[in-house]
Amino acid sequence: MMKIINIDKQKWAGGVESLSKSYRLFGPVKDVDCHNFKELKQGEQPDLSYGNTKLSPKSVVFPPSEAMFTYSLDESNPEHHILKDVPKDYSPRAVLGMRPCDAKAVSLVRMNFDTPEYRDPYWMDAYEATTFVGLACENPCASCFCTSTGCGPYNEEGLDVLLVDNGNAYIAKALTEKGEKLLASGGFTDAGDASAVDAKKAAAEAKITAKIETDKLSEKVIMDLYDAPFWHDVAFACINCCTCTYACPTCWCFDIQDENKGCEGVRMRNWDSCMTPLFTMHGSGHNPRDKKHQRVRQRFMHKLKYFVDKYQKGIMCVGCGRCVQQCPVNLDIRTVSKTMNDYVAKS
Amino acid sequence: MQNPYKAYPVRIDSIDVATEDKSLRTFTFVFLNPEDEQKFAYESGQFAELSIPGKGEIPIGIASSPTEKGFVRFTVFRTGLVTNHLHNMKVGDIMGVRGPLGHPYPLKDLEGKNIVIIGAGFAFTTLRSTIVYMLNPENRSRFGKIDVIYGARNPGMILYKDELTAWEQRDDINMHITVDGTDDPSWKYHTGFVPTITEKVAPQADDNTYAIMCGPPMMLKFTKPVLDKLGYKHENIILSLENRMKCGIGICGRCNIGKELICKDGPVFTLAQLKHMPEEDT
Amino acid sequence: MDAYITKIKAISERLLKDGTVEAVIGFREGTLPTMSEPCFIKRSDDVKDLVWNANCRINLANYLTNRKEKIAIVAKGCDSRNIVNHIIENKIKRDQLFIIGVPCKGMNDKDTGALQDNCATCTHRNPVIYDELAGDLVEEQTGVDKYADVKKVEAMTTDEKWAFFNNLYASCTRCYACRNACPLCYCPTCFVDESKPQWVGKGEDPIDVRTYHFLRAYHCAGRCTDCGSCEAACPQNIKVRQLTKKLEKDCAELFGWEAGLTLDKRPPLDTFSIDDPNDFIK
Amino acid sequence: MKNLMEHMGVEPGRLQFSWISSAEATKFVDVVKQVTEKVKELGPNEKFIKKTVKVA
Repeated sequence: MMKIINIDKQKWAGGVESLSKSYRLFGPVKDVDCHNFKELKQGEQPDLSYGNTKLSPKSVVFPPSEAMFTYSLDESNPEHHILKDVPKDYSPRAVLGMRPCDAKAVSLVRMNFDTPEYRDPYWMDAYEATTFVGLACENPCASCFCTSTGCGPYNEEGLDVLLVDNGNAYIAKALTEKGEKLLASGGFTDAGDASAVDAKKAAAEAKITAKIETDKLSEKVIMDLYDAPFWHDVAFACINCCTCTYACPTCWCFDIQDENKGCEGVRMRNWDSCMTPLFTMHGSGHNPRDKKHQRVRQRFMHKLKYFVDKYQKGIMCVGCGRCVQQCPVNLDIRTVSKTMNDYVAKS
Repeated sequence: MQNPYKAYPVRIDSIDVATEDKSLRTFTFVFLNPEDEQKFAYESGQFAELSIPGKGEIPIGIASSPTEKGFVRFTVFRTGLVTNHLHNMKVGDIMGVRGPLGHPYPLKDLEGKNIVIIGAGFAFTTLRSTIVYMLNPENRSRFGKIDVIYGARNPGMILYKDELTAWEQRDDINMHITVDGTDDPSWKYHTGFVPTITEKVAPQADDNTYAIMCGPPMMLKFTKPVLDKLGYKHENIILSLENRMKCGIGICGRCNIGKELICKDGPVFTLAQLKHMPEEDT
Repeated sequence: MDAYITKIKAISERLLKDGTVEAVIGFREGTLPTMSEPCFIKRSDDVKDLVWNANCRINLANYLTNRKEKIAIVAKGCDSRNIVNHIIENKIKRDQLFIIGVPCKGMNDKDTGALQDNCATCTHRNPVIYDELAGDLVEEQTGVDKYADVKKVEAMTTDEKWAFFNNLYASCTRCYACRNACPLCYCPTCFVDESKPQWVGKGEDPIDVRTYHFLRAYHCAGRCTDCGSCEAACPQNIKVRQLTKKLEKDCAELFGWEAGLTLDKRPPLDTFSIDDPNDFIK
Repeated sequence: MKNLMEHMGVEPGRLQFSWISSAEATKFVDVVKQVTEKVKELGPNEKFIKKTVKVA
């Protein structure tokens, strides 16, 4: 049962204040010249007037650097060289006002961290502790193309609550039990009416004119695309920085590193990127992806073909447009997808 | 559920120099908590992350056999940061082992079949595990004929010499040992590269015969056509691959070849499967 | 601008057709109104894609490193200075290159549309080295204060300086776009990527972030042309030129040196002169 | 080097250069004394100490 709640904007700030008593809150706040998701300080309000954040909120469940274990190298310590769990705070947390595209990304990424064989405890524990409160997108950016990725400005997948800005109030759709609980603990109890939503949704969707072409990707043969002649041209401009992968809400790759300070140390994981040669460098010095076009190909093949074939859930892209906007050399996933989609291997 | 990133603490029980040039050492580990040995139940062909707190982890094939109890054994080539450190460690040192990881050789499916094992260099470790497993009195009768082709650069680089000699004496396994070259006049085995020797000694293919291969890329590359010539179907050729790994459990995202993750979907694949996977080097 | 484009296309077409060069490095139209994409054109039919506008921020000298073929390259003032650097540092040979010089009135910031900071104080808008020009030379700016922001920092107290840079790099994600967009940063393995030994931590710790920026700046001392490629590339809009500009200023004041102006003089950091300032040695 | 270190916010005096021949024993002693005094005055450099990774 989906509950509809009306949240008067006058009551929003007070509700956030109440929520902060039972949740660690994360929300969009203005940095110097852009918005980003941060943990809200006591009394701080999320700024819901933002267009899109520079970085995605994936860091709420997947921090750029995260401690996994600590250990001691001091041999006089009876437990030296044994990995110890790091105390973690998995008390309830909530992301306020994330975009539906970023929420869908979380549900795509979950397929990687929660598999039949293994469950990634850090990502999953954080994920399960989090209530995701979305804010429907009324004014998409010119580079947004979510409607052609199986997502959309009002998409509900991955969200516990969807807020729709309706002038003086938010229409809140509680999509899960978690969502209902959050609304209740914020003191948001006024019954609402969702009749305005469909028209608003259609209007927002109509504003999105950019598209990504993906309809023929699933029929392609991996080897044909892999051996296609266009990768050198696609990759030429790429400078192999990690901008696209760090900004991307669906990129999840990480590296594991040990850092020592004296006799104490921490095993941590850091965001990593398929754009760097180090990502695949063997201990022997051999590197199966030491050339730029190989790495660029890996990124696009992963998002647009391997993922498509592996999960049958469409592409690993939600159309947030961050990589398109931020790429220093204008490598555009929409162009690459079109090239792949249109490609016919010579027989 | 257990944290899959957490290594079982182990103590180094013995270290043996495995080759003349000392680039390979065999490490035998004993679990600090005996119950961890049960949790680490593995099969031949799987690997583990050797975890040295303060240095990092490396994925290494398990060289001991599930039939060998009380320890787990790895033969490690000295190459990078972690392996260099490992080579300098001493008996009694504490570190970690995380696993077992990946798919094993499909030995259950190979029951009743003839098996040709082709290995070269220091990739012989998981094959050693396989041979020891199959030769175990409880298991030997479940398999058909066993042929082993093993090559090394020179006699000094041959791994597990004592065991090879012992296997030589047996009549339920055919050993074909070769070296690329040697100036040792007393060398009594083959001389020549693995593909050449394979062509000479490997049994002709039939539906009942399977090849298991593990070795350096060049050896694999040139042995594949030989097996083709002998008539081996690609479904009957089983290989083990490697790549840079971190998590070992299919999550961190770097070891893929096409859509398959070497660590979780492999490292064992049939040649038929590999035909649909890109060769990453191109 | 249109006249420039026509000329660039004509020159490129001629060079490709008569075989003077095998490829042309230039810009093609981007998919966003504020972006142009560096491109590599090999066929004279594709010359039509070439464009020139105020979005050609990335320094194309970056794409020349260690290339072997004969290449034509579109170069504005700063690109040409970095080509000089590349020739001096043996990353490319002069006789491999056909430089299509483009007198430049500055690039626009991709977010604000205003003239980029470095272009506003640029005193080398015209290419310093070229084989043919795509337009008439433009008037160079005089009397600009290139180092106003550096002086502001110089006037701060030590602690203020520390806080200033902490603040400056607070949003850095270590994507290395600044390094990778920099034509000077062509080391096969950057110091941040070394593992034996590992010089810098790999996480997001502010000290590691600062160490990276600080050491990278040093490696650009006496070489940086203040082309602004790093700052244009930064997805977080960090003013990454702050440190390199300080070094540029020091080089100008201490050695009277500006990088990339001539092929005939060695840079100050690889020569010794008896007149080198040495007040810092006690 | 020194200029940029100081520009970045490292206290002047933490980095010092000196040219001493192997025969100049007294100069060496003097310089070491001066450097030690100067650095002691500045106290331990805490700016470069990494804090432990935060609990996420």
